[in-house]
Amino acid sequence: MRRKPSGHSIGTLLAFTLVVLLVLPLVALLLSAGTASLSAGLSDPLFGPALALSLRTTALALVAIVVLGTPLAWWLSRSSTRGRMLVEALVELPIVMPPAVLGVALLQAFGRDGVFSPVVGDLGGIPFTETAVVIAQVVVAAPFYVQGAANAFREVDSSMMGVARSLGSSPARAFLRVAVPAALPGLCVAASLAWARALGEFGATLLFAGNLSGETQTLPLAIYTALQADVKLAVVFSLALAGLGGFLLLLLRVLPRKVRGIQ
Amino acid sequence: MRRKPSGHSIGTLLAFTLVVLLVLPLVALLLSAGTASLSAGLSDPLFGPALALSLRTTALALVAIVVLGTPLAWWLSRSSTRGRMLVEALVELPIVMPPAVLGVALLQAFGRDGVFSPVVGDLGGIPFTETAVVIAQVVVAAPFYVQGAANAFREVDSSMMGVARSLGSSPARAFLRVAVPAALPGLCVAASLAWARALGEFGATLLFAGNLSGETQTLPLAIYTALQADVKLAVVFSLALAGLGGFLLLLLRVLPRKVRGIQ
Amino acid sequence: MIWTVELRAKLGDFGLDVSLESEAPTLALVGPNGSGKSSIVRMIAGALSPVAGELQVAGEVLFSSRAGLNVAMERRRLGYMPQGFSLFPHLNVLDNVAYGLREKPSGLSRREAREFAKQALRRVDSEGLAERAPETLSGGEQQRVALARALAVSPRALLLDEPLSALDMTARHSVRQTLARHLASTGLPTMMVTHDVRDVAALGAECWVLENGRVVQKGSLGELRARPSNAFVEDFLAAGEGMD
Amino acid sequence: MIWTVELRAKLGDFGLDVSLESEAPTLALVGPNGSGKSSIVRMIAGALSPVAGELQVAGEVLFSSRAGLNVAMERRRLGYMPQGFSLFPHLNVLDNVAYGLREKPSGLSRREAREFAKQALRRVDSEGLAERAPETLSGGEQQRVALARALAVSPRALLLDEPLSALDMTARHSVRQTLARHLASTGLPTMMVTHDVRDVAALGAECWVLENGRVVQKGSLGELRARPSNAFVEDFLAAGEGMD
Amino acid sequence: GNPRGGAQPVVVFAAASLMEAFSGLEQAYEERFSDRDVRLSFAGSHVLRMQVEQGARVDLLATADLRHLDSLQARGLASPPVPFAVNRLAVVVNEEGLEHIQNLEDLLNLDRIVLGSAEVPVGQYARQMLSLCGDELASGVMGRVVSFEDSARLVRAKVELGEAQAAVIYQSDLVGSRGIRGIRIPEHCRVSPVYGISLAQTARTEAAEDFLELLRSDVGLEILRGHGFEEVP
Ligand SMILES: Nc1ncnc2c1ncn2[C@@H]1O[C@H](COP(=O)(O)OP(=O)(O)OP(=O)(O)O)[C@@H](O)[C@H]1O
Ligand SMILES: Nc1ncnc2c1ncn2[C@@H]1O[C@H](COP(=O)(O)OP(=O)(O)OP(=O)(O)O)[C@@H](O)[C@H]1O
Ligand SMILES: [Mg+2]
Ligand SMILES: [Mg+2]
Repeated sequence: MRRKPSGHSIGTLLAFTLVVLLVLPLVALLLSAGTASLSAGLSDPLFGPALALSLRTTALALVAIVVLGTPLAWWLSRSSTRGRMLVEALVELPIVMPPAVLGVALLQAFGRDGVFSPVVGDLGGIPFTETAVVIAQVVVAAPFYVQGAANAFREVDSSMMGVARSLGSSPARAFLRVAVPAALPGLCVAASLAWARALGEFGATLLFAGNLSGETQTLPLAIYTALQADVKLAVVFSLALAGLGGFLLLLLRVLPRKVRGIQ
Repeated sequence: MRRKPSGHSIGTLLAFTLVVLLVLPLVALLLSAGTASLSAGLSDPLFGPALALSLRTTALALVAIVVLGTPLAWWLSRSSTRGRMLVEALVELPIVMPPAVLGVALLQAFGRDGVFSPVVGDLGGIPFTETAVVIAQVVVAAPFYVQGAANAFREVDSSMMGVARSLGSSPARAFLRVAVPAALPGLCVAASLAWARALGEFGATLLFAGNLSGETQTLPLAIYTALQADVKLAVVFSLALAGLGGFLLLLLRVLPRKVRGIQ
Repeated sequence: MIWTVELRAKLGDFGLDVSLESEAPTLALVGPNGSGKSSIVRMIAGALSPVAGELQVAGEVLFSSRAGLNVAMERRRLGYMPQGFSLFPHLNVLDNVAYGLREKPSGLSRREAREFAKQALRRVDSEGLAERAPETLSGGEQQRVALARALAVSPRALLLDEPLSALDMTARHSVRQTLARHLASTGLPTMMVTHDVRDVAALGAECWVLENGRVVQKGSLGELRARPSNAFVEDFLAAGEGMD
Repeated sequence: MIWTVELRAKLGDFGLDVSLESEAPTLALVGPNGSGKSSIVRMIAGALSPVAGELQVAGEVLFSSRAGLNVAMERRRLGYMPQGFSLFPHLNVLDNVAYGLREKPSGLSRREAREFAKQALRRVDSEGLAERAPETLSGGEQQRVALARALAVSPRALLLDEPLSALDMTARHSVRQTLARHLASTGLPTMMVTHDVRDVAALGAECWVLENGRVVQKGSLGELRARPSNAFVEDFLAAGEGMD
Repeated sequence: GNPRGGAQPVVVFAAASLMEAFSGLEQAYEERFSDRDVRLSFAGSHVLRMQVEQGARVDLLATADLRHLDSLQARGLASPPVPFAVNRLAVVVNEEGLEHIQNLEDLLNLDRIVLGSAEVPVGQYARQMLSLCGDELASGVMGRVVSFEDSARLVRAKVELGEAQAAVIYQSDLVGSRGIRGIRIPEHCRVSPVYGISLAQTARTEAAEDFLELLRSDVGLEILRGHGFEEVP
């Protein structure tokens, strides 16, 4: 006498499987590290500067992504021209590229011998600098923000925007006073995805910005460098990154609720 | 007599800047390759098998992600318990980790010396197989789908779901007949992001699945291999990947419109 | 008893506390804005859960906090039309109306369901809208479609939340008559929320007058007229009696 | 002329073709569902663009295809209340009503705007809702808030799309009277869509009767009564005259 | 897919710097044993070691640093390493660097130098070489480093692309490079890394040993020389 499994229990099973699959590797990492190596790892001289650099550059990258990406997302959400879908696919393209190749591409665009260096003047100073780190993160992570934000904006009722305009708001003010706050939860999720992606970014940074402790060595680069010599150390760094990331991601979810004010 | 720049023109400028920043590297890549090397590269013996493997594995990964991720996303969108935000942050965590570290974590979870091998028995057969490629892609890309889909589901009106139930649909059927189609455009965008991420996945695959031509060497790994020997070849592969990715991304945007039937 | 409605619930600061029974097949919930009419209908439909109480419609227990019973929405078999219409945005008008016909207990094929749905649309004078997307409909057109969708299934009872409020006068009159005939011929128990005394009159409904989450009066139009319990009832009745 | 409305537009299969002028400060757009009332209001508000035509309200040209003119919505300064309410979900009721007061030309501070908004809420008997989130409001409560929001700014004219349809009878009567007094004292040009002849009567409005995108009759209630042009007008007028 | 029918392939994990040389060997091997298939997987030496530790089914493992092989042997996962080739370190400059440089000391005229990181063989050997040349040069060069890359090929790419003016890489990396030139290194500071290969515990011995044999035959040596490696003395 077996009961037919309900849709609900199948769904729960599927969802649970995915959570386990995503969490298991991290648990394995945690178990393999052990607490002794944890404290030893965090006092490694590579760790502090890399952490500081990662926090600073991802913060800058996030600001750049939000400032540049929000108008683009809004346009994508409102436009119904043919061009829109093309731009949307173009903007998503960097996700498809392996980050290391994006790094090569960035070198070829903004490097000393880059194809655009004759056009855009002497941009040769960018590679091997903190600016390069930020640019690499922006290019890698912005597509996630733009797509997520465009999706959030699509749900903003245009009749509501009409009312805001009618009540005296210019398009820009209606955007800031109505569209952005109404879409805020979705924008925050998109921003947190992009920020997480920037925090984990490795390949493009390595190629475009190089790997110099205290200058361009972000936490993922430090992890990779450590990985060559001492897996344990790399694991400890990674756990620190995960802990930090998890904390900030949680914060980014709780914050918008508080901001909105309405319970 | 300078006019104050309008919000609209500032927004256009910002959006345009981002599009240029994202597209420029790809253009640079294209310019640096030249058409001669393009055709030479595409006939390289590494290319065909890697392309086939990439298409096959990302298709499988996408199916797995959508099947496992959709119920989870629905739960995340409906639940208002404390636990929800925790699960949401947990599920997002793999994005923060550099993929190479995720590869190490996967080895430590499913490898011969993995922490769980005593518990789960002999899973030693997974690493360095096509299955491992798919698992690496799922772990790396699923978070993007889950978050995007949860966002799309959040916009599904619960009063509408109530009407569907009242008209005789079980929760599972209401989910399939109303929630999924109503959220379809958002789900497709989320799926396309995840698919793009899986297609570009490199670090976790290299560690967890290895780099065996014809077996576990996906296109990004072939690109990495080529990058060691001949940057030009790597660029050509990357352009092929970008072209393929762009085409499929465009398809994933156009398709749901057709499916929905209503213009 | 056809209707046993005993509900206690709390929505923010708003408290609902109702306990009534009735043998009348057709009920009209009337009362000022925010008095709790929609909340009652949503609880009977199952879209909202009361804290405690007992709900029975046409002999079936739908909810009972004493017995720990809460029948799933889809098994209540009620033709529920919410105040906000809630049309399915991804289906055209015909498929919106056909939606419930494809589920149990009807379980029709796609073609049959659409055939039936066409008839339901005809009843609200809207066959012409069949192929339209919901977002292109005018307010009154949306309301007609939502009504047709609730009527199309074969429910155990109807729950209609202000079903005629956006209709023009001609349509309101004709739909009201159609509804009255339909209810008279099928004897389908119906609960309708309305601000229009003419609806109550046409359907010969028993009125439950709500105020601030409590029923303050119950009775036929005649009984209300004989002894209106408050100013609202007076206004409500007066509205049908000519220009003010 | 207070109103010059000359519009040609196409929405799917629906064609709108209207060309009328009027010196009456208060207009009532009446007509069957789907006859184009909301579309006209949306075009005057600027939420929808006509293919061609000319719009003037109170001496200001808002749109003219001949002159290639299309005044931006925010510079039309109209108190626009759409049929679907469209409250801002992220603002509480008070801030919804205060929204327009913080923009030009009012440009009040946050505190002043809220003070004003409270007064506007009082006019629709809803001060008690000030701190509530829009999604927790009942249908009628939402409608009152939307009306208060449109009245709070100092517009050049009012555009109200079925502003009283979800109100209970008591509130409908009192808000209608408040509105009539307000319009009489300010002389504010007002266009109102309604299915209720009592609204027309209370405001002393001139009726424009629409059918299928065209105006088929124009005149005061008395003129309509004297020579109703079609069955709809008869039904519309009859609705005010007692039970049917 | 396995283009050569039923026979199990010989799986060879090799350091990235061996890529061209081992691809040549694969071809030679498959010509000699037409019914056999060689599968190559290239990555950094440490990645390869970790993969073997985690149970990768592999026949042969070749790295640029005997340490990794020694530690695998100690765990019983591989046979004792066999040295099969010697590489040399090379200091390379691109055209821009060439304008300022005649000999090794002139490295101090430059301002953008790239080295391997201290964790990877090419970086360790480079540090060894610099300290042999004298502390002054070593500290001067270290102060001019703009990036520590994680593989020799990445180091090379930075010079080829013009981002760096000079770098220390392997002699073998100069073969097939573009627009870069090696400069003479004084005898006393030469460093000669030894490449080793081990049979893995999981090896199918016969086919794998045939590969080893080929590698150490004259044919193998010829191929290795062609890609800039030298014979083990
Ligand atoms: N989540 C909530 N939080 C606070 N108050 C709520 C909530 N939901 C409903 N209410 C309040 O409960 C009361 C009853 O709402 P209900 O929708 O039942 O009114 P109604 O009688 O249908 O009114 P109307 O005639 O305007 O449709 C209203 O005052 C409403 O504001
Ligand atoms: N995008 C569209 N595509 C097709 N038809 C449309 C579209 N938008 C509106 N219509 C049609 O135009 C007609 C006029 O709509 P409108 O909303 O102006 O009607 P209305 O007079 O306000 O009706 P109601 O009294 O129901 O509110 C309707 O028949 C509607 O279905
Ligand atoms: Mg209600
Ligand atoms: Mg309308």
